[in-house]
Amino acid sequence: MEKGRPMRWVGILCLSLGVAGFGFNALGSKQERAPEPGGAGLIVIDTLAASGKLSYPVVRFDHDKHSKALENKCDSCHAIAEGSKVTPLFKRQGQEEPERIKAIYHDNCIGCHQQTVQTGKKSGPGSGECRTCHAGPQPSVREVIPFDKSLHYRHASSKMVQPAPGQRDNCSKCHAQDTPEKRNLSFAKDKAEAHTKCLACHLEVTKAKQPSGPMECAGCHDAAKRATYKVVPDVPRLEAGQSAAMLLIAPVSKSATPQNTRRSVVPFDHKGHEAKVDRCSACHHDARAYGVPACTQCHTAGGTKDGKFITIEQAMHRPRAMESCIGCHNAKKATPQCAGCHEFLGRTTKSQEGACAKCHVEVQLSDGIEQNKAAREALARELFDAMPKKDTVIRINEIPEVVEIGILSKEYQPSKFPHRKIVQKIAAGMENSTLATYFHSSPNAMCVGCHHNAPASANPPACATCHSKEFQDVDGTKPSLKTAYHQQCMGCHQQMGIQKPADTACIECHAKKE
Amino acid sequence: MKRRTFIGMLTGAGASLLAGSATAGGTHHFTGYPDSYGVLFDSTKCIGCRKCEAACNAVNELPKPQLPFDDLSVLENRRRTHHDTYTVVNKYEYDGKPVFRKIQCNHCQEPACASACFVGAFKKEPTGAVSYDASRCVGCRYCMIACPFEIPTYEYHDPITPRVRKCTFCQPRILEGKLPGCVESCPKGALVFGRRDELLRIARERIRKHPERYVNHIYGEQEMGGTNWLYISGVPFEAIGMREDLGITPAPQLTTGALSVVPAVVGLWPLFLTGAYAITKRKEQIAAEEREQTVHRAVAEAEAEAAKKLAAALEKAERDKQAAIDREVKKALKEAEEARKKAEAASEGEE
Amino acid sequence: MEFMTYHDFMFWTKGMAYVGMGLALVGFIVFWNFLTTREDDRFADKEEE
Amino acid sequence: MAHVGAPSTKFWTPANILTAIILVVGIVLTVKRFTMGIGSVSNLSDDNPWGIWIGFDLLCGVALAAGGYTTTAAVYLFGMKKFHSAVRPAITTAFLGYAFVVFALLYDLGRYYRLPYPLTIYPGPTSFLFEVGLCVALYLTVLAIEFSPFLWEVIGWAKIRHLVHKLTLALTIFGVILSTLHQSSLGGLYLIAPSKLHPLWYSIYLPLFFFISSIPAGLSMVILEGSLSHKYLAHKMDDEHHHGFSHVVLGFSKAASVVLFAYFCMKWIGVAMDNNWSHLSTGWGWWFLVEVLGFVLLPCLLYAMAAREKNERLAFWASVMTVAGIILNRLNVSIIAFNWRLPAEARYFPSVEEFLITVFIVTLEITILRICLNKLPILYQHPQFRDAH
Repeated sequence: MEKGRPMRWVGILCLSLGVAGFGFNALGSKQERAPEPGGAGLIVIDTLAASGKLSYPVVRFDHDKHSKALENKCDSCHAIAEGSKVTPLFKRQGQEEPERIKAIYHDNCIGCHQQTVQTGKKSGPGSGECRTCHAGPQPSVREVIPFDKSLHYRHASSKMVQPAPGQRDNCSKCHAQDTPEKRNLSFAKDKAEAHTKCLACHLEVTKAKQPSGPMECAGCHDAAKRATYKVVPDVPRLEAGQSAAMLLIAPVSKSATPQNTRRSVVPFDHKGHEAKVDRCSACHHDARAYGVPACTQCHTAGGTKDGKFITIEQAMHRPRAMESCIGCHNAKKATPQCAGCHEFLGRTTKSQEGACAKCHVEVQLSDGIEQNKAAREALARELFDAMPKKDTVIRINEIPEVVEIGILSKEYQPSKFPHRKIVQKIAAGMENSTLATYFHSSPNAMCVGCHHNAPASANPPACATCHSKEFQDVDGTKPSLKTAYHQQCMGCHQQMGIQKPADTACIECHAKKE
Repeated sequence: MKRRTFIGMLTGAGASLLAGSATAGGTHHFTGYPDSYGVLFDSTKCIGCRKCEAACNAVNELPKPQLPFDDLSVLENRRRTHHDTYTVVNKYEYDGKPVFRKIQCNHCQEPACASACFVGAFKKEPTGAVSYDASRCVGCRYCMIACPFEIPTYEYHDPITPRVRKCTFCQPRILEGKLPGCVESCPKGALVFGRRDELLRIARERIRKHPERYVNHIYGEQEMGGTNWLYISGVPFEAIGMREDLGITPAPQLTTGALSVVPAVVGLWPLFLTGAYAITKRKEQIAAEEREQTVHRAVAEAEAEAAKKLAAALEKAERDKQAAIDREVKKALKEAEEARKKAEAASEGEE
Repeated sequence: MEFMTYHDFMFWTKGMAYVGMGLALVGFIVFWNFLTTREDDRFADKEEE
Repeated sequence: MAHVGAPSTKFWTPANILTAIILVVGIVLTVKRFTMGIGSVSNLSDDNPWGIWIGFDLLCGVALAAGGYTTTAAVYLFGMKKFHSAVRPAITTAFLGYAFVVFALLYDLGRYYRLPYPLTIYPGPTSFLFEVGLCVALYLTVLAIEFSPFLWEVIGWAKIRHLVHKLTLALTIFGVILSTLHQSSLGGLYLIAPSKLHPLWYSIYLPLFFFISSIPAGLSMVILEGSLSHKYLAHKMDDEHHHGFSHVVLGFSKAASVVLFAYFCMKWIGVAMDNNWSHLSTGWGWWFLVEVLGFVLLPCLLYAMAAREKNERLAFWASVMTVAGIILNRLNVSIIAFNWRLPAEARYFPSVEEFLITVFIVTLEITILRICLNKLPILYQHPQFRDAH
């Protein structure tokens, strides 16, 4: 006995050594693949996670599959309160003990499955098939619904959404505490309330045998599904008592003296901007908490806690905040028509001289104007009309038609650069943009897009004036001529989404030398 | 010599020793050659045209590859440096878009290959290049084990004079005032040559200006104690095959601790071993002495016993002897008496 | 000595350490001899084995 | 060509025929290696510069030749004279082991003819390989001197033999110092590649692991070789060998058991020091457990049982497992867990020719060992010098 045992051990271990050796040879660096995202109705039930460690993975639950099988009978699972308010909780009204919740889920889910099976239909897993439901988390395509202007208009103009008794408009139907005197953009305080509100209304309209909004998850939360819905092209302006033109008055600067009482103001085309954004909260952010306040309510000259200590100056000029003027304009400049030039010029730069004067005007304000809405609107209109207007007419004949570039003549034939065609193409992109026509004040402004670091003129200096052929400058910030050309051409093509020619297709620009 | 002068000299010597050590190890840290050159690679600018590969091949007079350099189909495969290719550009997909990354020797500030080389064939040059001297190389390939970037390659096909091959940073060209071949040929400015600190400044500036375009990290600023080639990228470096888990410890420091034990072993082992030997010997000696003592005692006891016996025997013998003598004497006396009597009788004494 | 890199520094100091190790070993033998020559031949009892 | 074999039996035994075949194949491959380059016979690549020639021939070769210093230290420094009969075989195998490590290295070095460079004109003291080279060279010299008396005895040069004998203590101390250094330095080689070696095997204690594990490796090899020669070369042995061998086996079992236990503990302290626990649940973790439990703890316990129950046969199997464990450990560090991140297709597996060259070198070593054991006074004392120890 004593003799055999060590031998056996040696045998077993040698065998495992061999097997594992081969196994490990194949063991490279493996990466776990994330599971495919499920539909918008896929939700994860992890209610008990809040009360300690889970003994099983979380449950994957396809809500849409269930509501379809139950023919949108919400009350199969959810209690329905007064009216048509659906309780978001499953088979219960409020807080319960963890053990109780567990029992509710197990009894009701499995019970229903079993009953369904008894009626001869196919159904979900029964008891003992734990991991069919407890299958762990899975990502979903679900996303927050962007409630855009078209959607808002379709709701607001629907005859099923009537003003409450004693109200002039139907806003308060959805926006709580909204009155014509005091507007409130707030819709719901959380996800549960939002669902209850939407679904209650949809349910009632359905009951009234009228075409209603979706009842299933995918209907609101699946981008593909939403894309099939009707879009109202020209949504009429939403009248909520706002001025068409506004006068934004900068806070009094510290340098203000009794002699200098002129104030910096911005005549702001509120109506024009309304047309460019999807919803009021695009600028009037945090509407849930604050309604539609004036910017200065939170963002004061010194900053307040409500405004997260962002001053009014920052609130207007933050380069990367979508709620600020500059931030939003920068985002527009990132669109393909603009990005060709602006990506290169730098979206965040303080731009050219006189840029401030594009928006800001210094005026002597009359007394009491700050309290007089109508007077402010009148002054704003006046100032706005007096602002310098566009002049972007390009004089085609002055533009060189083709420019020959021959710096790579050792390897290739000179490249023929279709200069005029390119200028025309860029100009076409700006034609319908109010932003571009307003801010590109001179016809030569767009030349700067390529002929940078030089005064805007019809005869800019040649590229080789600054970019030397041989070498970069000492600190490497100024590229060589070859690099400069390639960066400019390829960079612009890339930003404007021009696929052809490919970056690496040398001979499409530089013909082969025979 | 006066006592005070002597003490003064001692203090001076001590101070100079202290000063000496302060500039060497301990708290001092090494920042590499000032003004050394480097190259900044910007993956957002690289278009994967392989012009750098072609230039490298030409400048270093390497054998022509099977497929020409304008054949971009090779980008579909993951490639590495080879004994006849010091640099390669690889293509990676990120968010469905291609991203390119150039691979070559990073010219570490504290090169692992130089630290590993047991004949000092690798050297960090003041230009920033890590140079290789084939005339010293024994061909152990420990440099290839050590390099965290997996750069050095070997001429396995050569039976007599195989060499380690890697990017030279075009050191001869730099000394002539020219750009490295790859940098010169880059059409897109994805490679910028310059002093390392200047490149760091440029890289930071680019990231600051375009935070949405770049990952906020300069690869090579800290990695493995810093490299002279630096990288900035619009996608995580891990996604373009660059390991982000290398740490910032310079390679030579990985072995410092263990190497410092070596002299300690040489210094102290003789002590322990001769000590062990001495103890062993001493034990043996004590054992031997004890043995000896035991023997002595045994012998002594035996001797004592013997002596006692002897004494007894002697005594007995003596007694016997005495008795005998007495007897004899008596006898003799008696005889003498008789004789005397006889003699008297015969009137003569003959004694 | 001025060292620009940690590697150069180590190259120098470890080189010196190796020279030091050689000297230490030789020195130890000499010292050991000095210490023990007054004793009896230290291999004497070995020979007896 | 293979001039070996027991004198009384026939020369062309199956074992000798196999030896002859391996040696012929080996010589052919040797010619190929030195005329057509390393690449012509091996799977070494730019990603995997070190293969089994380093992982097995060098790392395992040196570890398994540790019997020399452990035995001499035990007998001469720690006064365990009972083990005296083990000294001569241990020195012989150690000397041959190291000589063949150097011989095998010539295959792996690109420019083998420059082997003396690091020790002469271009020292590179920052490298652990320098440290290995220096110590192996010096220790080989020490072993050669320790081995030489066996030759002097055969030739009959009493004076020079006596001189070497006088140096025994100094040589033993030298041997232990040099072995401590290069056994640990072989582990130190991998300290510079934390990014390539799997965390479970990479540790700041690598040099220590290699050193500690070399002790049971050496002891086990003495037991293993002793048992084998006991079986096959008994007619060569004198009485001291016959009778002393049980002492050696059981004494060494006890020593190896204790050291293996310490090594086992250190391995876990290594895991704890780098907080590598999480790796244990991966495939690599299982492999690590196979090594540490199956090839360190198990032989440790087997040795302990053998020592307690005075079971020589069990000690023999424990020594087999220990030797296998050391080989496994060295291969793990140098090949299996090295470059573990590389994709499967870039991983290294030795080529047939590479493997055959290793087999050739081992066979050559064993052949020469057999000649030595047969012709030199190793398993017995030379009659003329019988009492000169």
